Amino acid sequence: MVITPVHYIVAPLIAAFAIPLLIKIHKDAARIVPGIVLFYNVIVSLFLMNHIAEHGMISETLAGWQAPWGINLVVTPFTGFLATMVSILGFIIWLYGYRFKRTLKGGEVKYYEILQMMMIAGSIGIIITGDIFNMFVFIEIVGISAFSLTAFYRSRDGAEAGFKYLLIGGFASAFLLLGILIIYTQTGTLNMAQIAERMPDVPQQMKIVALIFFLVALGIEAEMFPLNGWAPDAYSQAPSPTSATFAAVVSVAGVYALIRVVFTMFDVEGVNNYLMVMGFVTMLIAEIAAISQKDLKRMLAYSSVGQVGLVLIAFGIGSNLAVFGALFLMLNHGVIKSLLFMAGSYFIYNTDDKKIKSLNGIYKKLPIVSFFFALGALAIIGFPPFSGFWSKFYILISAADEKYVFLIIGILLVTIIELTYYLRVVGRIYFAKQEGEPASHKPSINALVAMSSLALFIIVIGVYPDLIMPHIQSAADALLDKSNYIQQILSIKN
Amino acid sequence: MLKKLIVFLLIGTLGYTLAVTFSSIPIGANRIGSLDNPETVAAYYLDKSPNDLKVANTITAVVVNFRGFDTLGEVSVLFLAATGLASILYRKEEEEEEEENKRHISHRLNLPSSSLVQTGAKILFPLILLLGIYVFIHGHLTPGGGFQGGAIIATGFLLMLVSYKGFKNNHKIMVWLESLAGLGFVGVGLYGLIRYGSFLQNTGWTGNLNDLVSGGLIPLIYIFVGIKVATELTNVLDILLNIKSRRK
Amino acid sequence: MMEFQALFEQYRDLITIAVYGTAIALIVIGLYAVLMKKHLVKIVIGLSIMDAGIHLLFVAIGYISGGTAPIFSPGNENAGARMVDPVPQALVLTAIVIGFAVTALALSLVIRLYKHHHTANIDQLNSLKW
Amino acid sequence: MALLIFLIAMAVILIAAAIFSIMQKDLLFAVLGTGVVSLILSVFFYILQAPDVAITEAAIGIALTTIIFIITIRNTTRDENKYNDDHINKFKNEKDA
Repeated sequence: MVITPVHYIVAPLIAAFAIPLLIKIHKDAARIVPGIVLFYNVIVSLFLMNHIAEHGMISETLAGWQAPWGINLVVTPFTGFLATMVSILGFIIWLYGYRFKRTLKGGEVKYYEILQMMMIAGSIGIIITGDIFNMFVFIEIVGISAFSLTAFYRSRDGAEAGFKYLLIGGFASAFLLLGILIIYTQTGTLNMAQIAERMPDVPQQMKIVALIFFLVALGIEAEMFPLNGWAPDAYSQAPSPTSATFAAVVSVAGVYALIRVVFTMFDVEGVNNYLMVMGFVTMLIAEIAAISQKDLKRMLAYSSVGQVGLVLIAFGIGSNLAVFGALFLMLNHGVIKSLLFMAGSYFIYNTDDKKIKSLNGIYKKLPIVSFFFALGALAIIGFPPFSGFWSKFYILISAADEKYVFLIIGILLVTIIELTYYLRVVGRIYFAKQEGEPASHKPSINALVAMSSLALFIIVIGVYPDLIMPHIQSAADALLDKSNYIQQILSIKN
Repeated sequence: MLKKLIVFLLIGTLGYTLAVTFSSIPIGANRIGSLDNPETVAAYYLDKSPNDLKVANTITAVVVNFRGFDTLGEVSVLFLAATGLASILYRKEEEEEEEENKRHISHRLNLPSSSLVQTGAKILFPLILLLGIYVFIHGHLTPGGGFQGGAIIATGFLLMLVSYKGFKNNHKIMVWLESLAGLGFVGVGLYGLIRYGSFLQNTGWTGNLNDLVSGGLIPLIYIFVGIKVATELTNVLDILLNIKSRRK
Repeated sequence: MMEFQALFEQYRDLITIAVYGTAIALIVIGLYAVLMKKHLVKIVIGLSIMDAGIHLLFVAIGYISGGTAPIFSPGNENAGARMVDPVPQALVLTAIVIGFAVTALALSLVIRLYKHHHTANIDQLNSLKW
Repeated sequence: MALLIFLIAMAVILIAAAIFSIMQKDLLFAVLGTGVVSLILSVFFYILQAPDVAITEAAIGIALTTIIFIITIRNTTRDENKYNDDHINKFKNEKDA
């Protein structure tokens, strides 16, 4: 194998350490190098996906120590699918932000690019690592970058949102450490596969206490109610490419960590129902909060939290079809929400106002961006010819299969709520009258390429969902086949 | 009042849960098991560290080799914290100059910087530097290592920064050292990947237990970690000390 | 530290209660400060005290009665079976450095907030809902 | 026996220092309280056969963390209860406007 999973982490690290030097050679290095690295990660993803389709899952050993003893990186169809999705979206977000950052002053670009790149690399690390403490380290990498990026703009609210996020993140890491400690004393190992293997021998009381610590810690990362108070502030105060990254990359990694710990490591009865109920409450509260928002980015942020709730509901149902729907929704949400944040950011950029009411008639100023925003809004509500329809459809079917009537009613109700607040915005964009001078900031060509590739994905997958469905299906199978995961990783012992 | 009640309830629950949970995990019990047929990672590490890696300090072996990837991540956490700090406290140059003109006082720590203190700092600084370097070079033999040595060196720089108002870090050298140490760490890892097929893998040659030159690449990595941590911490302190207050 | 090992054998329960009690007390005190205190610096102090408690818990868990520090000094090469658990110590090493990074970042945010608002009191920072 | 008393006394001082640093209104002393917490903690680590952790805690916990707290206090306020009237007035004016 020429390319191994560790390249995902090593390439960004080399770039991050080298950028302070490279910037002395060429002042644009700080902006271009991350793009090269993120593109390289896309190549790594495609190569690895190809490899596991032929040869089965990869468990790479690090420092030469086989799986339970050393740290290992695991690429199964499930983790590979998420890592591919994250790296492609990461690259597209970089492409979108490439010219955007010209508006920042010289010294800051370096910091911004390093933090943004490491946030994406850390998210991939969370997804591919097979070791629970290593996951903690990656969560901290993502966390530190995310706190700094939230406070990146000099506006006062940025620092406040960043501090709030940091405080809640501090709780998360404290609880995660406590959970890891309890698990370590009971199993004597830190490898997730071996923990899962030894979990049946752990006393029930220990198991539940540890699970609660993990749920609290990772629930914060995955934006689960009632631990998601940081999310709307962080999303709305961060620079727009970072908001898109929060929605498309960081929340995916958070949900992954939660699912990996709950589904693979623990075998506690009833935790599925807990996930379902918490997802339901998260979704309902977030969507209701979204209606009353006056600020565009805050509204999108609450909508993101709501979508994460729906993902958790689907994972909570736990049938193969539901997990399939959940993964499909994670993909769709990443793509569509990135598009919405990208388009929304141009509105804000042009009106200098984050308020929804300032969007009146902006269609005339920015026709293409408005079109993309409308497309994204329709797709996320779940209108039929777009990709968002299919994920919601499969989740509804799986809920119907398991006869969870209240879930079906809830999801349909939430769809109506989403319809209300998204169409309100789209209506303002297209139909409200507003006189004004022509747009001062036209979208740059790279931003248009980024947005249209996302839009293309939404339409193509909406019409031909079969293009992507086999991959998602194998990812769902890989997640649910826990014994295979354990066996494959632990079989190579020296 | 209600908030206070909720907080106390929360804290009480947490304390009670921890107390109950840990009371059934006794301190001092041997959870490692036998070293000959290791069931736990701890037993495996205690067995392999002196015999395979020839590293006397098992913690160094764990931190640098068995779980070296964590250490790489940890070094990058520090690096990102320094970057984030710089980005959060970054001020545009014009703004800074303007303020500089308004008042020439920089609110560095106003500790006494008499000539006595300065001479003391001058004498202590090389000693602290030497101690730090000693700690991370002997990281595989005695307690201590890259983090400890790096932190000690950073306190040495702190001493200089505080006692000499004019003392400026040579930023160029710092940036170079920091980047090269980081790249060196990754480079040693890549050497393992290319030569032996596993990232961060140690060389086959490991020397004798308790020799200064032993443990293969482990001392080298710890030296890189030491330099990196020292420069990063100095960086953090330097940024914080250079804040110009806008107090009235 | 031979005395401590003998002492530990003798007063195992008392020492267990003392060490666990201290660790849990630190966690609880830190949490209280984070949740109840109004001053930002106090909140960060609470966070670092909470971390300190967790670190003590880790090291205490790793202790083995009669064990020595996991360092193979010369002439002591086969003492592996009489050593304390090295893994929690290695994890704490990582956690301490990460904790420092988080603290430094938090304090830089406090400084930024103070510069904008001229206050470090959480009640006066209400542009976002807390 | 003397060691046992020493140990218990250390634990009591540790908790007392933690409570002191939470309750103390003068932030500079509160920060010095956390320094004491770190100091005693590193003695604990040493007794519990973790010299590596003890050195790390000593270098980072006692020296560096304390100093960055002190720098922060220098740049903000030393008094925990200090409100910024100036800010309140400004805030009121904004509300009125």
